[in-house]
Amino acid sequence: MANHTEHPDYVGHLIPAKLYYVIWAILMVGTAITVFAATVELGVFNIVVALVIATIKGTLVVLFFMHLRYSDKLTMVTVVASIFWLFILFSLTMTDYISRAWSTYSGH
Amino acid sequence: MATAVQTVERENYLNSNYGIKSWLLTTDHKRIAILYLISITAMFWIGGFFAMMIRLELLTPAGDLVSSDTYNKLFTMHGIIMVFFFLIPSVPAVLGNFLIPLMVGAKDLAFPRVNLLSWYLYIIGGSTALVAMVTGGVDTGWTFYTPFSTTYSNTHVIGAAVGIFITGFSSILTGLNFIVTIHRMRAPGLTWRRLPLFCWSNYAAALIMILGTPVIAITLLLVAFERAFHIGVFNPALGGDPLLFQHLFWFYSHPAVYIMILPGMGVISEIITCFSRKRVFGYEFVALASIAIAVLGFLVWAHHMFVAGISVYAALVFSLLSYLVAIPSAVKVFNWTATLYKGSIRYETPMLYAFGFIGLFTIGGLTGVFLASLGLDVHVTDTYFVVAHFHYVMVGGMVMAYMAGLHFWWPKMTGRMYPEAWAKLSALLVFVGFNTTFFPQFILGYMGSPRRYHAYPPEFQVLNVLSTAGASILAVGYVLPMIYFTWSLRYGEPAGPNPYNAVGLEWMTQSPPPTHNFDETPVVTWEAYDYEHQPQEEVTVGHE
Amino acid sequence: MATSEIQVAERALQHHFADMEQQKETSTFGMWMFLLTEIMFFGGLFCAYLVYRASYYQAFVEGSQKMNIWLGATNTAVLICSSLTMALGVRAAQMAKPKLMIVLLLITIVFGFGFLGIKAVEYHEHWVNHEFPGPNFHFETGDPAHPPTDPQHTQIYFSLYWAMTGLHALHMIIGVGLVTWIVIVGWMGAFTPEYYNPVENVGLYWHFVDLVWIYLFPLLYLISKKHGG
Amino acid sequence: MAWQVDGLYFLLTAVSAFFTLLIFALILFLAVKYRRSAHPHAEQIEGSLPLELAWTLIPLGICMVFFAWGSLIFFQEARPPKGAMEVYAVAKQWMWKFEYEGGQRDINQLHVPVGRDVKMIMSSQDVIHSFYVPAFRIKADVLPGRYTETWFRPTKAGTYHLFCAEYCGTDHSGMIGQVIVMEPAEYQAWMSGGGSSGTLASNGEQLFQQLGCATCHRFDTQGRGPNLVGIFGKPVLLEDGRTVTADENYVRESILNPGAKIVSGFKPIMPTFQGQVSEEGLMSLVAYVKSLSQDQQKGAVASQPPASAQ
Repeated sequence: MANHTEHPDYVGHLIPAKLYYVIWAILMVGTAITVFAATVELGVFNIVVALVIATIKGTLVVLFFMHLRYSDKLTMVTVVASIFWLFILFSLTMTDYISRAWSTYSGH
Repeated sequence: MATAVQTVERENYLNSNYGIKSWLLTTDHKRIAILYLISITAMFWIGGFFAMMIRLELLTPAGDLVSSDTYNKLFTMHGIIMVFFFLIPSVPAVLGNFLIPLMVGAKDLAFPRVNLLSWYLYIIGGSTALVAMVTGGVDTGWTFYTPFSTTYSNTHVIGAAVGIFITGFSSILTGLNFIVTIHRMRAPGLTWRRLPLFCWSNYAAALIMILGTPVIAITLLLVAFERAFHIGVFNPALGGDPLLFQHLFWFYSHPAVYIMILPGMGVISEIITCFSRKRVFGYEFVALASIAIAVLGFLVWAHHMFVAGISVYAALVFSLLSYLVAIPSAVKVFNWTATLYKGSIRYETPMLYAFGFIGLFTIGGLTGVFLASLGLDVHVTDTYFVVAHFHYVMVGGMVMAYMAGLHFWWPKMTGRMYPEAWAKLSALLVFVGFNTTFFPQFILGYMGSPRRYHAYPPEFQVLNVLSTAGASILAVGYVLPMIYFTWSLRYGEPAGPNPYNAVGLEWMTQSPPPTHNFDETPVVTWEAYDYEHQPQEEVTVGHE
Repeated sequence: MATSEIQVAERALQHHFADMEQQKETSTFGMWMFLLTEIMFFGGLFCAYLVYRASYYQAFVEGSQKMNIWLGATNTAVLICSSLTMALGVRAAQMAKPKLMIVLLLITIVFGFGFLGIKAVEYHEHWVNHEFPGPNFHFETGDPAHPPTDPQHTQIYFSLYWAMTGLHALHMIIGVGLVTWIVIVGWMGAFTPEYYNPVENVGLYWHFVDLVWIYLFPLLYLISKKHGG
Repeated sequence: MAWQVDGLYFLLTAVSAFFTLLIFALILFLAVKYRRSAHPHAEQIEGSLPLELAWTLIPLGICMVFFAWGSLIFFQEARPPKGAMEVYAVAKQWMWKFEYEGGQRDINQLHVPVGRDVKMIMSSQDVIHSFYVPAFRIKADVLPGRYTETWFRPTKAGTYHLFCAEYCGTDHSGMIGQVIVMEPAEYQAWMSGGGSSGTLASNGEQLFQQLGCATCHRFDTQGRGPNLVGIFGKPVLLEDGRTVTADENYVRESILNPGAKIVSGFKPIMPTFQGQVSEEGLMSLVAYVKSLSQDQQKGAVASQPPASAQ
């Protein structure tokens, strides 16, 4: 595999097939854990666990299957931008919904 | 004029081949720009016709010219057409399409076929919306507020929503093309710090297009589904929250205002520098202000909802952020003004429009501060104050910039000059007409006249008559360029490659440019707006 | 061999690019930009989901308990497998193994259909149970001891379920179409290690669709097992 | 309130006018002074960091002042003072219906006395409307499915415009009315003149009996539903651990969608009353539940200094 690093850039980085299998295995195990974790009652932590696993899985897909790890900075900025703008959409919308309950005044 | 040059013209993008197919299947960004120019001009006149009907109806306090239903459809269609089918594509899709590859020294946009697809999507979306309007119209207001749009309106909401949905993708593809082109297609030596500000501001607008448009697309799709299948995501009668619709709608539609104004700001930066023969004052600040506006513009949307029933704390947050977005706009205005200092200024038509832009945009921007202020917004929101404010930004700002840009690059696009005297007259008419139309509306708004009223209390009549009078002047101001631009296509003086002696790669190729833009790929070794090294020969075309 | 590859590469270079490198970088970056748009497209729905789930948690729990977790988990696994074959397919294209690429992509298509088939079974089940929002919507928890506490908002859960998974399924259908196109074009020998951007871009798209499902699955199927009190 | 809004408005107008004129004057001055014929060669100037900072920070400072001021006014507008007289409003396409605490009803006319705080509790039967009285500088959207509030204190007798400010369909511009501000004595006379059939709260009580609410919501601890005496305006612990305040919106939601927020210690057995109670009925029920808490509150209010408009 080592000789592939000498390939010109535009061929793209050739990732060893073994790595793909490892990622695949992690993703499958992650799915199993998610399903299992959902059967255990953890209160609010159910969603936290589920989302953490989903995020790990998603990160692996983006980094390796989508080759982000081997891409240039611009592509990484694109991915970060997408997360940032989703965050804007979610957080500022929730600013309204979360604080609506506070708006009830018990006098002053 | 009779002695129009009859020599064989060099091959250019207009005469390289003929026939309807060579236009409808073109992937040349310049031809697509012309296709866009024709289509959005048609849309402008349709939208303008609705505006005239609205103004005529408002001459008298009673609702006598048209019925209230018709009136509601008029302002809805005026809004939809002007916002989605004229303002958003105007500068980007016409001037941006034409100029960005030229300005970055590329042969075309990154994805020429996608560019053509974007025009077809625009046409399909536009036709869908127009069909919906012709076969009965829409009466929801361009904002489609639920539950009125999902449940109570009996008009063609789905058609209009689907039309906007499709056109949204046209806008996304244009934005995508611009961003990729500016990142990947710049000529050797053209670094980001040498990039013309027109590219910077279109880049910023393109960011909003690709990040915001999908959200309104999905939102309008949900509205269409709600109507079609009677589901209730936004309908309170079925447990939905109408405010969620407003959040999602304004998440796009507020930044969309910046899609409209940012490219206009880019045009102004080009023109101010050219006609004062100076490097722009504070290049980095003007460039970064564009990006700042694009990013901050996404953080302020709920200032449209201060009285809509959102929590007071959220209102506070959004009010604060709304003030912040005013700052980069102010920075731009100050920098443009400072660019004039110690310049060598000529009053050509584009410059007159640019002066008009700065003045009117200043008023539009400052009245935006009124609306960001919570205590004041409660009183003036949903009144004519808001109407006046956004027309100052959209018409006084964006349309002025579009007209400025159209005049400025008309010789480049067509190879012909427009008649300068007529153009100056029309610039003056637009400025006077515009202010007469919209300034009274600020006062009307503070007096409490609500918007979207078909009939109004008699004490508001004087100002409304004034406004309608101004609108007629404005209309003349817009008809004139239509006539003399068409006239100039045949009788205008040949322009030569660089009639204004401007800098920028687009002026270094012939007018009109050849299909491949440049005979050989340019290599940039100079800074942006390098007027110092541009020889200052007297301009041969023009009237001074 | 080398000459024919160069010819293919020259044919593949579009006139407005300086070289293959610029063309590849441009097309990949364009694809990422498109995915950015797609993320915001789904983002609107996720935002609606977030708002309603935060406000009507119990209703969402009851709705999610009508999901068939095993079918959902199987589908997740199917998609992950399809992503693997897709990634290996792109790798085969990089290594100039067109036959291997075509085989791998055909397997990807089979997985894609598998996903859609299972989804169709689930949709059918919800449909016959009147768990489709609209005038015919009717919701029972399936446990007489626990009548639905808030059927109105459970209906919103189902609206979002259908909208989100429906949009995702639409993306799957488009994805299957794109992969089929790559297989056909690849069969005709269009791709070389120098020119395989379409394969790479369709791969990016496919993984993105997988990524969306990775979030949809826990959010829609696994909210809570607990019965509401 | 009006004079505060106007004060802010005029100051902001002055500041805006100053900047607008400054820009206009600068452009005019520079354009004339450096016209091509008088100044044929431009001098290149790169920019100036101090200037950039100045025109970033000074406007920012000015903006923050107006932000603070505008927000202060807004907070007053958003918080109805204690002890305000309450008027319930139902908006529908295309009319305003008002109901006073005494049970009187009005259509498109709102009668209020001079010098009293008036709190509007509003809901819509169909689409979004907006309650706008320009003379009082207040506006609040009226939403279907929940209550929104606003308040004002009229200071001068007279008749004022009432507009619907959120576009609501065909006759949006006809959805107008009058706010009639009367001298207190006149107002008393007007109030007693109307042939009302009992107060709003007593109407609510009747409805409460009719709908059978009382079988579960008993005035002791034995009921299958929570005892409603004294709960209004108080925090309520929910079954899922959250706490909400029992305000108008909570009472409304509990009637229409009882499963959404179950009070701790109770079972979700209450049926929904969606479609069985009109908006007016709901408002009378809310007023009734409120009245069940009033006896305790009265003492508290009396011991406080009179509510002021700050």
